[in-house]
Amino acid sequence: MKKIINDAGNVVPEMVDGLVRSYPQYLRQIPDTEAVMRADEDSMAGKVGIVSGGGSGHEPAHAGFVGKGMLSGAVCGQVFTSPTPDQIYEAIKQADHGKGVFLVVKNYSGDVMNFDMAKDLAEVDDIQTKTIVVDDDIAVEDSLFTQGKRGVAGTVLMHKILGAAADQGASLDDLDQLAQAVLPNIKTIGIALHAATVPEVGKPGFELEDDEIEYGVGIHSEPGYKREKIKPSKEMAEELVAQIDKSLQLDSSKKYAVMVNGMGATPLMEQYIFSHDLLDLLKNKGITPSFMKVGNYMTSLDMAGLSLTVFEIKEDKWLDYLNYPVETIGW
Amino acid sequence: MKKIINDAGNVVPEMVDGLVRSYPQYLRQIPDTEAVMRADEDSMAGKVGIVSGGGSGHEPAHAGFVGKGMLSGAVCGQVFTSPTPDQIYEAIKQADHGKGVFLVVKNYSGDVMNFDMAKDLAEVDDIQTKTIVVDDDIAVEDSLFTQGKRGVAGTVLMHKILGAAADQGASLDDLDQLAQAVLPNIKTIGIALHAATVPEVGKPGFELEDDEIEYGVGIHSEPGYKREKIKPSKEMAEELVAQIDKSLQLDSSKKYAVMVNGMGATPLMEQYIFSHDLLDLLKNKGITPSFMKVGNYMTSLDMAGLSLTVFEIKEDKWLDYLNYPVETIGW
Amino acid sequence: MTMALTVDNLIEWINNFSQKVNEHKDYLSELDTPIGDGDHGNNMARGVNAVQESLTNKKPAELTDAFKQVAMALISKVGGASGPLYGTAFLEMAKKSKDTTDLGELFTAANEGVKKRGGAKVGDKTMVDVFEPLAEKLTQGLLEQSEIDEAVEGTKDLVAKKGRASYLGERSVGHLDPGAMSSGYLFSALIETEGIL
Amino acid sequence: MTMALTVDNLIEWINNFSQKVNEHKDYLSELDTPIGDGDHGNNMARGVNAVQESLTNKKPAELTDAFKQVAMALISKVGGASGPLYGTAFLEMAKKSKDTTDLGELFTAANEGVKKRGGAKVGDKTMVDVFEPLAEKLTQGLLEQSEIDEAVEGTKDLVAKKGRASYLGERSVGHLDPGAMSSGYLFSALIETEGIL
Ligand SMILES: Nc1ncnc2c1ncn2[C@@H]1O[C@H](COP(=O)(O)OP(=O)(O)O)[C@@H](O)[C@H]1O
Ligand SMILES: Nc1ncnc2c1ncn2[C@@H]1O[C@H](COP(=O)(O)OP(=O)(O)O)[C@@H](O)[C@H]1O
Ligand SMILES: [Mg+2]
Ligand SMILES: [Mg+2]
Ligand SMILES: [Mg+2]
Ligand SMILES: [Mg+2]
Repeated sequence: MKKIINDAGNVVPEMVDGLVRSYPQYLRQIPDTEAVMRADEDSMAGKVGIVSGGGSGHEPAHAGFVGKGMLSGAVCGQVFTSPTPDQIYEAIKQADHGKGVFLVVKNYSGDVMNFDMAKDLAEVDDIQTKTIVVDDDIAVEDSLFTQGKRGVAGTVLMHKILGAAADQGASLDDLDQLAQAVLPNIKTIGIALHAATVPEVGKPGFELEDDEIEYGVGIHSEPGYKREKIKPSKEMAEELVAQIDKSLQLDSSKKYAVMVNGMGATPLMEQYIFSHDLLDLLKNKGITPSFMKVGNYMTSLDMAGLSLTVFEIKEDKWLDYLNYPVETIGW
Repeated sequence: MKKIINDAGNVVPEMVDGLVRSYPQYLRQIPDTEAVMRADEDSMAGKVGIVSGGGSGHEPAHAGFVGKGMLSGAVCGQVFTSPTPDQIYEAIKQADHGKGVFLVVKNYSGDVMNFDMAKDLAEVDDIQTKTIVVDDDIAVEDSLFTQGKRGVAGTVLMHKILGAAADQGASLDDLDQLAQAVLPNIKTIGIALHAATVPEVGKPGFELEDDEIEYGVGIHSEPGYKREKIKPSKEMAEELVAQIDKSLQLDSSKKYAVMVNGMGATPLMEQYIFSHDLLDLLKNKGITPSFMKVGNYMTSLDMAGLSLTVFEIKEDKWLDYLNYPVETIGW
Repeated sequence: MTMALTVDNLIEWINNFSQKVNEHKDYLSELDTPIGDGDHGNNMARGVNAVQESLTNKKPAELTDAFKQVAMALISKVGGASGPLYGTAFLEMAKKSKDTTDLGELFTAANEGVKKRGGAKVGDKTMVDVFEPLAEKLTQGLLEQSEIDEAVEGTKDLVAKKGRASYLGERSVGHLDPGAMSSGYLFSALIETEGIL
Repeated sequence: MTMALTVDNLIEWINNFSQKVNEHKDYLSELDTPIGDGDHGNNMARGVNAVQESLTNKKPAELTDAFKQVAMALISKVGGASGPLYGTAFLEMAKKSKDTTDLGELFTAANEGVKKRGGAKVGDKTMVDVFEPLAEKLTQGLLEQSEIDEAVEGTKDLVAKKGRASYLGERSVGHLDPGAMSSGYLFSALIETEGIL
């Protein structure tokens, strides 16, 4: 393992310190926590706060999306490990301006349970909270008897939409309805060329041969649904689009937002080449995205690969939310 | 070599196509070239255009800095290879609105010669041009008898400052004076954990052992000035700050802008940890940066590592230029 | 020496558990690699070290306080899935300890808490597959290392239904559940604590 | 058959050069790796292939046109440092070809152009270390493969003063200059072209 770190057990506090001190115009840290709040949180007076968070290693998510028009706060857990209820609770307290706090949680047992416990703590203080559990990853079969699908890069689109609505004065109930309406329309699928190395572990989460790729990986080096010899970008795009198509029924009469998300070690050059192939495939279906982002938004440490998120825009308002101006590091 | 590409000989056209089609609100491509212009270039009427460019493989540089408040156009050469005079000339023609065009060139023989030939072509059309040759990399000894220092990540700060000034109506001569005044105050030094692999070459530009790092690398896998066993981030920061200090004489009575730039395969987590160590070292010298950016701005394909740029802000106006709002993909 | 749970042997038990977790930290993370995200050892080590710090800084006067201190340290330091689950387990034991010091009853309450918090039941390839049968053995006064080993080993052939391993579906078969293993240490630590059972 | 430069043998010469560049493309890039950025072979191959395309699409009527077509194809396709340098060399030969068909004179003009464009002189470990001595040999009617080899080999022990290799300073010693090698092919191609010398 070769990383620019000091102590593998101390990466998160050092990272959060470096982040907040590099961007004091956007961020401040809640003392004695790894929770990061908007530097201008006070300007949210009278509005609903939005708090997200999760394990670290996904930078710029989630702290990079804290700022005007997006999140009020983000709680940074240990690497790939949900943050703890006490810290989430601190962020909720600070994000509450009497109108309640909306929580964006990715669908992992740990995240769901820790945010639940934080909600319980907030309830004691009479802080109203609502939660959306994002599960956009279509690589995992859904089922009532299991944890279900994972929350991955599509979560960033959820942040963007809720953040824009909250900034424009949406109530906690409005946000709840909006989140519920948006959620089933966001679908993501990923691909890995190389797994991530957790600093405290010191070796990649799984091994791929020099010519192998894995389809359907998560953002914590969770293995995916199949492993193959590496192919041209165009064929990888075909596979991912086919999976999305199965789940969203892509249709030229509908509007879509698209996010191509780099996993951390994949350069923009490759992401743009993939986008070129993707846009060609969509064009063949008569689709030109109404909104598109390409870059590193929800990474997985030094994993090489990318994910494709397609979001069916069912209401024009949703597109306005995506285009709403923000002041953040990462969007 | 494992990359998300199709044909190694075709990466640049596919990349440029993907980039421009993903962000039509910012960019358009000059037909039959790999030159990328502002989608709203017309709103530059009456202003000096700014054209940059260079080899590809440094994304988001340079096309990612094309947009309101920054560049008018960027010419994308083959990977790590200067663009050709005919394409630079096309970009100059389109960026000219009667007030001339300012060229930002990095100090490589190829870039200097190709931009020179393009200038010759523009002269025939009576388009006025001026050029700044950026050479911020302090890893290479300067000398009158050689090519001198390389242009690296500090070039992005030059784009930012000139772009802000041009947007506010600076003349070609104003920009020339500004660029000359700013240039000696920008210093950069880099470090690599792993070299870049040029797609057409198929293997890394140099080999580092699993526990080795190289100080003073360029952005084309040019080897640096020393190779050592990997160290904690804090010690790497000490080495880089010491080099910058030698060249800029860091002083608590002065103002600085700082850019920590990821090389392409190094995640933000590591960049923030490095920034934490860097800010501590600067604090020990009584310095808090007046402006800071951390992220991937001038990459080197899939190289792992980062560079540190320090810019001494001698005039308050320069800080205003850095803070001036822009509409680009990459800033 | 009466065979009963006291603040002192509770601390000894927890110390034994901490020692095991630290000793097998890498092993727990390794178990978490093929069917999880490779952090269970680090999560648990961070937690038990915080527990030890808490118990050293402020020795609890009462059993209930002791359980609560353990719970709070785990909840605020472990994170992930195991943090709230172990935290809930000890919080439930804290509540129950107001009425009884019987470890069978305490662990039955803990197990109910874990099941409620995480929604898992026996057979889902989680720590519940260790907690539930061994709480039962404790109640019967029959807890032995062989029973612990059997419970932990039993998770190997299961298909995961909860937690990260569930994303793998059938492919989770053939791997021990890391949380079951760490729970196994909690019970082994109990056996090794003199005078507690 | 008169020994003189014609459009036909110029095309044959350039074809021979193209063939060598394509054949040794990887080798040229390899030479460019320790002291450059590993692209010289790809740059030159892209260039000579464009030249061949240009000459095939539109056969030039005059020598001057032929040189100019070669120059323009190289300038617009090679990029990097070698593009403008080779381009300038052929552009200067195009100009000079209005007055003379003597290859010695043509290459002397080419060499002056390269030196002016890039600012290098003999001993700086660049293509000038091949162009200058071999232009001289051509003028003397003494161009032979052994002279070419010697000129190319001679760059090995030099410290680079221009181009990317100069960033390495003393560490550039011990490596052949890639641009010198490709220039060597240009002269070898000349020798192999019947009736041109
Ligand atoms: N819903 C659940 N109910 C019971 N136990 C669970 C549940 N989810 C996860 N676990 C347990 O937690 C263990 C994983 O813990 P850990 O690796 O620390 O957390 P994470 O999965 O968040 O990385 C699993 O091996 C399993 O025993
Ligand atoms: N200033 C210069 N004058 C003469 N030749 C030069 C100069 N700079 C570079 N060269 C030649 O160009 C060669 C490198 O070409 P190439 O690799 O195609 O371009 P780049 O260095 O831009 O990647 C060098 O080996 C050298 O012979
Ligand atoms: Mg985890
Ligand atoms: Mg080059
Ligand atoms: Mg885990
Ligand atoms: Mg080269």
